[in-house]
Amino acid sequence: MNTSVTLAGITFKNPVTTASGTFGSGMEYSEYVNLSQLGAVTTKGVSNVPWSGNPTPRVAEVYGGMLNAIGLQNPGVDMFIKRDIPFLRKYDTKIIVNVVGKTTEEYCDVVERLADQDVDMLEINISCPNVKEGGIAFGQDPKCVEEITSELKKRAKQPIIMKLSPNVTDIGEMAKAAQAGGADALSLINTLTGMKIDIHRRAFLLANKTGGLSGPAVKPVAVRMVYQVAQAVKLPIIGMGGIATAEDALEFIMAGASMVAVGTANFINPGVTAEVVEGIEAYMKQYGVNDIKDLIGCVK
Amino acid sequence: MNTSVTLAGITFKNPVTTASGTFGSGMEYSEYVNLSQLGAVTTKGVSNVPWSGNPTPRVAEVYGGMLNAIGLQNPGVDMFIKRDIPFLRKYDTKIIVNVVGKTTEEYCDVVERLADQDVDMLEINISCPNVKEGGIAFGQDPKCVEEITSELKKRAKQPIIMKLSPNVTDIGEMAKAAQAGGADALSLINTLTGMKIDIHRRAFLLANKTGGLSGPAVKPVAVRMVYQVAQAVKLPIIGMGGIATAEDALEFIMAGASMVAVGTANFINPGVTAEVVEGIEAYMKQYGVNDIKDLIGCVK
Amino acid sequence: MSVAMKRKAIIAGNVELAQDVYSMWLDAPDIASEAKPGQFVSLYSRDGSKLLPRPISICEIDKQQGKVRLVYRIAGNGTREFAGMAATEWIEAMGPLGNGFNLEGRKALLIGGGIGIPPMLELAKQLICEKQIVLGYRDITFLEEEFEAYGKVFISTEDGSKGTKGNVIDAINENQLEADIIFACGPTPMLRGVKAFATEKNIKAQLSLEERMACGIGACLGCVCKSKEIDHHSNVKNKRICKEGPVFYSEEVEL
Amino acid sequence: MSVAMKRKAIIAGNVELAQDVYSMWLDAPDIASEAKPGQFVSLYSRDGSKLLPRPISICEIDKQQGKVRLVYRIAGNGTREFAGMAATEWIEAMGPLGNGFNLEGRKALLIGGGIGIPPMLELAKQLICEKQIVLGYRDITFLEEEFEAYGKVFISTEDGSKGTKGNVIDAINENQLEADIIFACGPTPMLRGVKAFATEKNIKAQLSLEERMACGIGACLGCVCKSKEIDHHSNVKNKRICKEGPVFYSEEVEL
Ligand SMILES: Cc1cc2nc3c(=O)[nH]c(=O)nc-3n(C[C@H](O)[C@H](O)[C@H](O)COP(=O)(O)OP(=O)(O)OC[C@H]3O[C@@H](n4cnc5c(N)ncnc54)[C@H](O)[C@@H]3O)c2cc1C
Ligand SMILES: Cc1cc2nc3c(=O)[nH]c(=O)nc-3n(C[C@H](O)[C@H](O)[C@H](O)COP(=O)(O)OP(=O)(O)OC[C@H]3O[C@@H](n4cnc5c(N)ncnc54)[C@H](O)[C@@H]3O)c2cc1C
Ligand SMILES: Cc1cc2nc3c(=O)[nH]c(=O)nc-3n(C[C@H](O)[C@H](O)[C@H](O)COP(=O)(O)O)c2cc1C
Ligand SMILES: Cc1cc2nc3c(=O)[nH]c(=O)nc-3n(C[C@H](O)[C@H](O)[C@H](O)COP(=O)(O)O)c2cc1C
Ligand code: FES
Ligand code: FES
Repeated sequence: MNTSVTLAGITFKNPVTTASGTFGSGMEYSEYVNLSQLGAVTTKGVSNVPWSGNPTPRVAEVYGGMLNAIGLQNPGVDMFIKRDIPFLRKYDTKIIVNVVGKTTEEYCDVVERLADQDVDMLEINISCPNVKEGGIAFGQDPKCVEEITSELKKRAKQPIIMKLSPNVTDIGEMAKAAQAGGADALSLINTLTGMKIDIHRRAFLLANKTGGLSGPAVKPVAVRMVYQVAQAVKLPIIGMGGIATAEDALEFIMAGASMVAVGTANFINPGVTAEVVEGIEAYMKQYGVNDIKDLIGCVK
Repeated sequence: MNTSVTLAGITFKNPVTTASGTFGSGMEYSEYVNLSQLGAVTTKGVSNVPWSGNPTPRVAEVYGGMLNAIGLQNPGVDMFIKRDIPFLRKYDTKIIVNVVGKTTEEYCDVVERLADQDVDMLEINISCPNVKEGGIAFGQDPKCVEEITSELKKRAKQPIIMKLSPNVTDIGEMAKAAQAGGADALSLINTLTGMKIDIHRRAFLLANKTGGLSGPAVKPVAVRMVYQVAQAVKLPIIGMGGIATAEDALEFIMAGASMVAVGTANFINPGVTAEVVEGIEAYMKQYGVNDIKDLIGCVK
Repeated sequence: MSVAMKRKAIIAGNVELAQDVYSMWLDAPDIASEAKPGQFVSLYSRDGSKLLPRPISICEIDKQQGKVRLVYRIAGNGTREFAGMAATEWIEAMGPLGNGFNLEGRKALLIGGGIGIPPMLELAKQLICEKQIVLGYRDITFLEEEFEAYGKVFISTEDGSKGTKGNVIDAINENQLEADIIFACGPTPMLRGVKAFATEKNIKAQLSLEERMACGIGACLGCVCKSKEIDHHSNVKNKRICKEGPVFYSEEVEL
Repeated sequence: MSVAMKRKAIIAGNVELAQDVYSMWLDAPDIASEAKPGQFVSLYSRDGSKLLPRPISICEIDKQQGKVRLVYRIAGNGTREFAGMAATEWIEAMGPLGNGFNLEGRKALLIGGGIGIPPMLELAKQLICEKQIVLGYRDITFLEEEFEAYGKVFISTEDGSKGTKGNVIDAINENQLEADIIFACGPTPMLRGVKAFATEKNIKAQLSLEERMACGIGACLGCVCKSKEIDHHSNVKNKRICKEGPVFYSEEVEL
């Protein structure tokens, strides 16, 4: 039984990774999951200098999911290189580094500083709804998507994955723009912009007013977008949004994702990533599927 | 205590109506709720001729919500006028008629035929994701929104509410376009396009492949959009998307909705609309709010 | 207000009849007092992630005791939750819903396939004419002894482990059963076979259909089937299974 | 693998102490064996609509019996669900989480406000120095007799119905309490008051903070507080309450 997948020349032992920002740099979850069981670990977004993120409250529970407005707090790329890459390299798993910036220059800076590092792929977050500058602003206009993709592609030594926002009219168009800019792969979806109001205090629940919706609640939108993008472009897709079980992961794979990422579900069950890996294997066994590739995009 | 609200010159005894398509024409639910308790009943979308809708399965359960691809099955405006208006008029409630069409001409046709009918407002559905022509196609481009709004405004004798799609990059822009076209009010959100795959049959769950996501799962997106639109335009807003309790309704009101509509929750609890009305009153009593208008948009 | 109000009902018993097939008695006097054979009840999960109703046919009605019986198969997470419930716990239920069978005819064929068998039991009890009961299973049988009091029982199994090897039509043919009315509930392919058989033999047939539902009371238009003629309510060739159905005469609907 | 694994724990008891305040004992030997005063446990709803953990401080630890006690107030739907649970039912729990109090000092002031009182109980039991215990309530008191075995107890109530009328600082002032170490848990305004008092009197203070959480184990960066210095882990002036905390020295954090 073959569960390995190859994206942009990189081979992953299985199609399961973590959604950026929901798994730290793997350190905390390494007490709950053997990271070597995962196809890859995708790390929290990293910027050229340390970012302190948004004021609290930064998270709120909503029906079947959560809102977050962390605001991309991160220790900066230097600390990341010194501390987190060596930690992750102890495991037999690939490393995907999520990259953020406020300007094209900042994105380029991070990508350049990671160029000689021992990481496997870069995931470019142009879809964070929780920062004023950068983030989603880049991800909602096809011209910007194409431009930033080609700027980064020039500088990156690792294959680049463009991470798309669901807060758009036509995600297929954004996917095409990323493809035109030279992206090696796409990942989707980032969070849907949402809001929660505390009717007793008559105030927003999040200090940032709005936050990104994630968790099982968004899964149908995410599966639809993965399918839509799979029809629109040839690039391999990392699918995510509400995956909490192997069944969920298989929906994304059948809709056209070559890999899947588990996000919010880690918060509810810290051992979930390994369960998803095992559940996919169990499904393949049950139905006599010899190669996971036979399932990718099998529903048309 | 005053719970009445006035939109475009029409006064509703309270701010609670039903979301189009989730309450039929009120007939079925009249066995569960006294329709005279509601501010208004908003009816299922009606077209110039009968429509038979999409093949089945048309509905699927998803986490915290559902997908539907009814495809706007309806008996046509003639039957609606003959049967449904007289039925609803027996109750002390306002009537909002949801209007659909495949072309601008078809929308105009329905609006003209309703012009002399005893109904209070027209809600124009330019946001249905489940029909090939018309519907959402009109609702995703600001130019189209403005054009169709002004065409309909010319012909309508009742105030018109434009119903906006959440499947857009910037709903504020659509709201402004509707305002520019002369809309009297806005309602939002319609459903988010979603998909579900049956991994055992390796097939789409809905015959239509995609369907509209509704229910509690979408509430944070809906509240955010209501807030966003309330900041963008001056028009009164009917807020909807996942309302299942008075608390949910109050979130929309505080975010800027003058009225709220209860949709999918009717399917889960057929008496829910009356409970929402009573719950809003209880909240006002608890906090000594004398006029519901003091709550509209109170969170900024 | 409707008798079909949604309410909490106390579970009076819930036992496994066969692998993954459960029999639940609900303490629900108002449902029991109104229910007819062929009608169904919507059951609701207690988990907020699963919102839509699970429609389950009424298998038996005990008006005296104010109870109804539901027999169901574990098909997913909702029915799995129900299977885990114990007597004295409550469950939310709405019903009776739908039209139910029309009690008619002099010599009847009651045909149930798989999890379409349960509604035939109350029908068999209430139907006073001569009855021949045909029950089709894949392999493991259930409920069949309970039918014996009401008529001659014929069984088909796909694997041939009991009765006729094959489907219900094979059992009917093997036993050369005749009738002037057919009542049938089961998977769509079986109902297609029954419809073809009934048309060929020129026998009136009442078929109980199934479709995914949201409201269960005729409002959402989720659960329609194609009808031969323009339907009175919909004004198109669609009938609501939850409202005009689930039971239709075979010539009314397209399968 | 971590001891803080998420697991089902059997409820050994769950009773109402005062209106809307409950005391739950969990049968959880692995939590009990590792737990320290000031740490917390994440409790999970059984309803799929409520996914995030409810952090609840450990109120008592019974290592012998392998049990931990949680005392909580009904604040919303999650805690309401817990309040409805009965002994022998299971609940999902993860813990012990966070750092806990540092046992130190010779003359201590233990200050608890409202639902910040429970973690002070196990602290009072384990702290061997001289202890003065100040408990602040709005009106209705709870747990206060259980503290009496461990030190002198002073009470403040906002409505003056018991002890000093006012807040915990008023009670401290009224009783002219002195100490070389303060331990405090309660609402942020109270902690601000305690911090000001400690700074003024030049007393070391350990404060237990609260923030909305998602992961509970330091990964999501949801629950940070502002720190005075750049934090070793975050590389910015933020500390994770679930990981570096919930207990901080007053000079480490900004409130
Ligand atoms: C009128 C009617 C009568 C029925 N009577 C019985 C009966 O007596 N005994 C019995 O075992 N089953 C019966 N069924 C089928 C039963 O409703 C489904 O097996 C059940 O809803 C599955 O729920 P689940 O949560 O276990 O499965 P899931 O697949 O997890 O359910 C997901 C969603 O799909 C719906 N769904 C799944 N399968 C079906 C289906 N076959 N028909 C309609 N909706 C479905 C569920 O209601 C739910 O909304 C009947 C169906 C209908 C329409
Ligand atoms: C470290 C720590 C220790 C705590 N110890 C206790 C204790 O011993 N006893 C006690 O009664 N309470 C304690 N709390 C507060 C307790 O976590 C909340 O009252 C509880 O989560 C409310 O859940 P709910 O579902 O009832 O409320 P809801 O408002 O419905 O909860 C919705 C969401 O908000 C979160 N939330 C709501 N209020 C708080 C809060 N005050 N702090 C953190 N998250 C919150 C919930 O966890 C949930 O994710 C503690 C909080 C923290 C951070
Ligand atoms: C707390 C939190 C932090 C996140 N941080 C990042 C981030 O740094 N970079 C990024 O690209 N996406 C970030 N995301 C988005 C997730 O990677 C993922 O796209 C999204 O949550 C949907 O998946 P899920 O529903 O499985 O969580 C974050 C999400 C959450 C919930
Ligand atoms: C079964 C179903 C049918 C619907 N039909 C219509 C319709 O005919 N016209 C329309 O404008 N919206 C229609 N909608 C959208 C709802 O009116 C509403 O905008 C949406 O469901 C969000 O609200 P909710 O989450 O409360 O259901 C339909 C929704 C559902 C679930
Ligand atoms: S389920 Fe809604 S009309 Fe039948
Ligand atoms: S709750 Fe996630 S870091 Fe503390």
